Amino acid sequence: MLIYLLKRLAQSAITVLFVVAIIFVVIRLIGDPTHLLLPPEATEADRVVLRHQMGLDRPVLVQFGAYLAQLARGDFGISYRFSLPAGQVALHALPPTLMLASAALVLALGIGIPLGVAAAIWPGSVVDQFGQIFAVLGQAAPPFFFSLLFVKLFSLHWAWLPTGGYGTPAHLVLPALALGWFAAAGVARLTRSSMTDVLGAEFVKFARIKGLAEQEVILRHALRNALLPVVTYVTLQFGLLIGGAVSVEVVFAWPGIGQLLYDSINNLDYTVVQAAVTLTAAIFVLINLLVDVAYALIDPRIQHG
Amino acid sequence: MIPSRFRLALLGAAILSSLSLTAPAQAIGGKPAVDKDTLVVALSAEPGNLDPQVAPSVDSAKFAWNVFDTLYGFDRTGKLEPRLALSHEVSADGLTHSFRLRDGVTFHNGDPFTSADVKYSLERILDPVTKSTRRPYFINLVTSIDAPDAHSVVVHLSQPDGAFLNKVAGYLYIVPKAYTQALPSPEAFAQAPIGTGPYKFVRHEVGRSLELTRFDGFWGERPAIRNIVFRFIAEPSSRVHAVLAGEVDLVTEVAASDVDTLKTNHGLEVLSIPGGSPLHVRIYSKDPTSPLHNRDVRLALNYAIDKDAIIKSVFRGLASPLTSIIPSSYPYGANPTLKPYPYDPQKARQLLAQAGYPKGFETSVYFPAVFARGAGEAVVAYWGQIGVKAQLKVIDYVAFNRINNVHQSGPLAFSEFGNAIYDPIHVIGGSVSRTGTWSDYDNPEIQALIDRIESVSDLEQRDAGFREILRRTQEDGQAIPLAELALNYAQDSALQWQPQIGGWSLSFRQAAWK
Amino acid sequence: MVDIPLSGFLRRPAEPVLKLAPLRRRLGAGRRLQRGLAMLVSVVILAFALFGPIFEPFDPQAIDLSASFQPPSAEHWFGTDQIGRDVLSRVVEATRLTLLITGCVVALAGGLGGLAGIGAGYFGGALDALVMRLADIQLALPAIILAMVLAGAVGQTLPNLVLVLTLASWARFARVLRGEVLSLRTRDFILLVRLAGASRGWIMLRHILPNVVGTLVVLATIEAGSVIVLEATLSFLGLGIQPPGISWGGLIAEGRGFLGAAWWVCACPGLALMLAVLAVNLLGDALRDRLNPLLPSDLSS
Amino acid sequence: MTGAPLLEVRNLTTSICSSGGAVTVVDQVSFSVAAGRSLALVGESGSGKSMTCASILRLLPPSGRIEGGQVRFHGQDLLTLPEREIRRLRGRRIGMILQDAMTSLNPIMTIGDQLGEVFRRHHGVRDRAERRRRAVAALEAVEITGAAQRLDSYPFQLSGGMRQRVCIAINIACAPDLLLCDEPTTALDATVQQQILGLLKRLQRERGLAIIFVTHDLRLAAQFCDEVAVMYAGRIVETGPIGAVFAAPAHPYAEGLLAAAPELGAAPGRLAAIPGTPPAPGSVPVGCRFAPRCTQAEAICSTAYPDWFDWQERSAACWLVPKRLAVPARVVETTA
Repeated sequence: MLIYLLKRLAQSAITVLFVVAIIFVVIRLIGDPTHLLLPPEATEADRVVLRHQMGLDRPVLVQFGAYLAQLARGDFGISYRFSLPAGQVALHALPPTLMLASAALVLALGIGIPLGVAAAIWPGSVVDQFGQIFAVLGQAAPPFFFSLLFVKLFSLHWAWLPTGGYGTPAHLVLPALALGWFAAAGVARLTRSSMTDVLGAEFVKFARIKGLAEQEVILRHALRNALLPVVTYVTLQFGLLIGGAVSVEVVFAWPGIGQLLYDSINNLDYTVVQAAVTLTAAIFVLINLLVDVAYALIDPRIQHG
Repeated sequence: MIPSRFRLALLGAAILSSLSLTAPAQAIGGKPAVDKDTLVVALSAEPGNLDPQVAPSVDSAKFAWNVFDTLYGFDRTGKLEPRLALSHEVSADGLTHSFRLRDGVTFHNGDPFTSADVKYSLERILDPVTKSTRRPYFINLVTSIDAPDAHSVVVHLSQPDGAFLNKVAGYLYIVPKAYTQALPSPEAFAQAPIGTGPYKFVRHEVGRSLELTRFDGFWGERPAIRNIVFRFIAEPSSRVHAVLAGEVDLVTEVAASDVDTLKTNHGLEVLSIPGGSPLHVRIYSKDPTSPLHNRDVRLALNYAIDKDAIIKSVFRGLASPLTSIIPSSYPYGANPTLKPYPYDPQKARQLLAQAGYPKGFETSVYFPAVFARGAGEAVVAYWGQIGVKAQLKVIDYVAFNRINNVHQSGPLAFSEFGNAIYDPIHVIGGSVSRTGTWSDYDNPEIQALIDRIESVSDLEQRDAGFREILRRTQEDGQAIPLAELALNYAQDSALQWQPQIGGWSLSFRQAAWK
Repeated sequence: MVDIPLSGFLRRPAEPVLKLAPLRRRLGAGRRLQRGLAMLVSVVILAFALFGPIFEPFDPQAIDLSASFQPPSAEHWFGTDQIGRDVLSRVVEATRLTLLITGCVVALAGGLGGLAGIGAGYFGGALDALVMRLADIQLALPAIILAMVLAGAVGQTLPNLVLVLTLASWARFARVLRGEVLSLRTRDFILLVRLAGASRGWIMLRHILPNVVGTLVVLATIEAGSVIVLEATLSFLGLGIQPPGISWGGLIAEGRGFLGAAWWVCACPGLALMLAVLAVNLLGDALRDRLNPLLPSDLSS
Repeated sequence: MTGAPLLEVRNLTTSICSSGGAVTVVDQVSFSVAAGRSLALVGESGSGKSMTCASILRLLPPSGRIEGGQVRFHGQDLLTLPEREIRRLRGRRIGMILQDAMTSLNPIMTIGDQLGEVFRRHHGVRDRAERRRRAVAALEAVEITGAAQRLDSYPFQLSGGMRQRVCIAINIACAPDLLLCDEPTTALDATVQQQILGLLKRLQRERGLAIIFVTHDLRLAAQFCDEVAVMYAGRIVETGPIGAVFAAPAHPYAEGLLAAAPELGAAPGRLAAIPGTPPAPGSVPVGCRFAPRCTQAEAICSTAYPDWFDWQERSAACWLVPKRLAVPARVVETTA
């Protein structure tokens, strides 16, 4: 097991390194930040001086080498825009994103799995119909469309929840719902089909032969097997939720990494973009690894010999 | 039969959307978002750097006037008024500006304000290590600054500049010398800014909020509201929803189309004031081979557009007609006597034929995504009706600035001018004078007028001089002025506050709850 | 999916471990009607895309500033937008570009992703590791972030948009097809053909490919739905198609600013988009049942 | 036969509803099994033999439904029992072994847990250690060596034969009276097959276990069972002591089946295959269902369903019985 872990850690490190390299190169193609850091009236000479001060006139490879050395020391550089350590700015935006992604995931699992299981147990019933509508609707429109809808409904029309911002749990409800519904749709559909497959399995029939009560058969035997693919799916979703929540964060003014990236890219704040992307990539890869290990615990057939 | 999944989905979507589109709830007027001691302001974007000498003016406009002071400042209409300086004299040759400083002023950290701080502040801007965005305005202008005694400073210029006092008021933010020099790095000041303004810095949560609180040792009249909280809401519709739901007290940059719905809401007060920025189409007319080099073509492009119709539909009437690149809201230098080119497509076609383009020509126009897209599409459509087939190239605002500042945004480009110093020279110098950063225009007579006016400091003479320049630019079709957009704010009806005319800067020195 | 080898090291299956003949899904009346409607909507959308102008009551680009923000009426079924253009005509016109983009993206992502997946699944070893690493990278760097950076770097043209959307969806094709080929490879009929001395290329072309085409088609249909949604999200962030091109996503993004004053400018294209994605997803389900009933039914996630 | 039959099945009818509507797969089936005896249910695949077993335990797939008939177990009709009651019988009084041992066990649960479950459910054994002790005893009863270590292993770590033994262990753990075996050894190779059958034989002898053995392998049936019931297209066409039936089959289909079986076939050398295929459920011909494929069919065969002839503990449903066996056969009943 240990060898496998080390191997996977190495692979993860390579993946993160690749991601950082890609972002490092591509963002420098967007444009020269000195245009924003100096007023329009600045002459080209001023910009050349500033570029040199910032070390941006060196070849990309040299810059990347220096950046990696910096990274090794845990120093992500100074944000051009905030004059604050870029790592600190990115880390500051992490808790809201993790909170939103986890809340959305809890919703997705909390709604998706029961709906999926019910739809599988009573195919064609009202629950199944409602479940499928819920799933199809969830993925039929972009999350920002739901966000705008929810704000109009729950914040303005019925004024139950705040329209946006961060702080109290009440602020978390609508963004998590908008993001969660999109993820729940996927979980519901996957759970339904996976559960339908498992219910047709011989060992479920054998469990009934043993005289177990129906809910025991469903929960102890069928569900545990049906959830295996859901675990894999959820890890992919969690990665998407972190990065993909940008549009929801923008509508709800949620200070997450998505919106930070959106603003930083627009303001050519290289160091913060690099720090934020490194962080999201690292988190995604870490979660992927944790789930692999968890997968082996749940499913004995997977040995990492 | 159980209705099929598909029909239920349609039903669900219809109910959801119809419910959501009924009239928004009435805003909870008269109730502050937090309490009577706090003002919550919703900004569209976060001021990145809190060092007013380093932050670009669009960022510093959001907070600087509350936390810092300048020697002279602008009142609500843009007229200069003494702040940290009591008086200002200019020598006969216009090369020496001397200021007498106010006494008994202290910084937020208790340090006394003296002439040494003014000298240090200007020199800090000039020092490249600070990476100050104001440096280019002073670097070739100021030769030296001395502080003969604690309450007077004398600035020596390399050549006379009629707008120097405006530049001091717009750019020279005063920072404490002892405190700033003791900081570990130039960037450190941004993390804990200290000024002499009525509000002092409390906390900046990146991405979430910026908090200021009243500075009890303020030299002037203490503001009524104790705390100010800035919140950052990028999505325009979300900003409007926030004030409707009573979560914020004041919202900036309200879209024109939202003003109509907000007006029907008696819980809110909507303020529309002239924005001071000329929305116009910049013309690259230097290149002789380009049709735009021909005056008739430029005039034709002006006549072809029905500006009033655009103002009424796209800007919902919240904009005023524009005759030149200096809007009427300027305190001086605008030319109210000019009449805008009327909508006359017939004359436009005739001018085009006269210029040798009976069937029109093909061109393209850059359109920064930050403007109301309808305006771009309307102008292109109007030009299309007289045979000028222009491709609308929508571009991100940051990317646009990069090419617009280096003469790459030709042949036509929608653009605007913010002006932190309320003197037309910033705009005229920048976009009409031969060497302007945004100028691809060269008119010798007008150039002579510009060179002369730069050293004139008397207001009447400057005003007359600029009027003449503007008359000639309109007559020569230097640009295609469209409209002066209003800046729209929405605030809780219980809040007593007036926005700055012709400018983006926010000052809450006079703000109070009714 | 991977069969259950009795012992020995087992790579973590990317798909559900149990390879079981699924219960034959009973096609109740409700489901058949819904599939019919999905077919109808798809045909209507295709008609809009191919012969748009016929269905457009007005010229989608025609501006009439006097008729700004007209609510839905007999004359303008979907009302007019800020500069008086007919929203219905623009929604119909937008169909063409939206389908064009989605078609290209699904073809490219399906092609490239599919090949990568088949190669990885069949040859395994270094190629498999490379493809899987690339897939991980694509997931670790969410599509929207990549889109923002690329839009800034290479500009916002149609090809760039297609490139970005393709980069965002190729990994799913690769991952699923790799799973399919992994399970196919151990099947007896492949071993037999190999015993008969067939070359790898021959096996790939004549045996592996025909078997996975079913999966590819189904996945392409389902992925089309998420491409339309992603394009709309990119438009919302200002990264979508540029004028004069119009897509549903662009119309929704533009219309969101007028939700208060003129809700129809945003709601109508939104409805069109939802209907299209609904239809495409349902078609995907129908295709999966017809083309390859043994297909893992979780593809629809 | 000694004593009243343990299990008596009367006119059991079961149907499956598919997209085309309800289709009868078990049609008026009747047979009985006494304690300690074993009955072989033989027939081609699709003849309804598995469905018959499933109907006894009322474990039909979702689309299945029992149309009628009675299943008396210890005199009690299982079909009318409330679900809670029949559930208490399953695994305690009646066990069942499925064909594919590979997938009968939950892949992600240890053998110990899957065995322990039965004790907790039926004997209310709360204590985990006690359950493990009983599980070891059950595994030893099915001749699994090193039972204690096996408890914590997973199904995929065991061989096919081993897994079938565990299934048997699970079923006999609570000492049932009846064990249904749905082709338990088909998926196993010959040697393991014999071991499993030997084990079942021993258990039957020691515990007086009644066994219904569903198979299409007549050789195994002959070697293992006491009686036989031949099924064709959802109906029983012949029953009786296995030796007598296999020696002189009364029904032409039974005769054909035996001719197709290697050693048992009367004519050595070429195996005689029965031409044609059994009718698909739902499109059953009028009259005797085997008529289309019966070489000795007469006019009456394809017009009326044959009567049920009964003699010397044997019975068969074929018009030709009196003619084929020169024995006075008594007509018991005519069935639709």
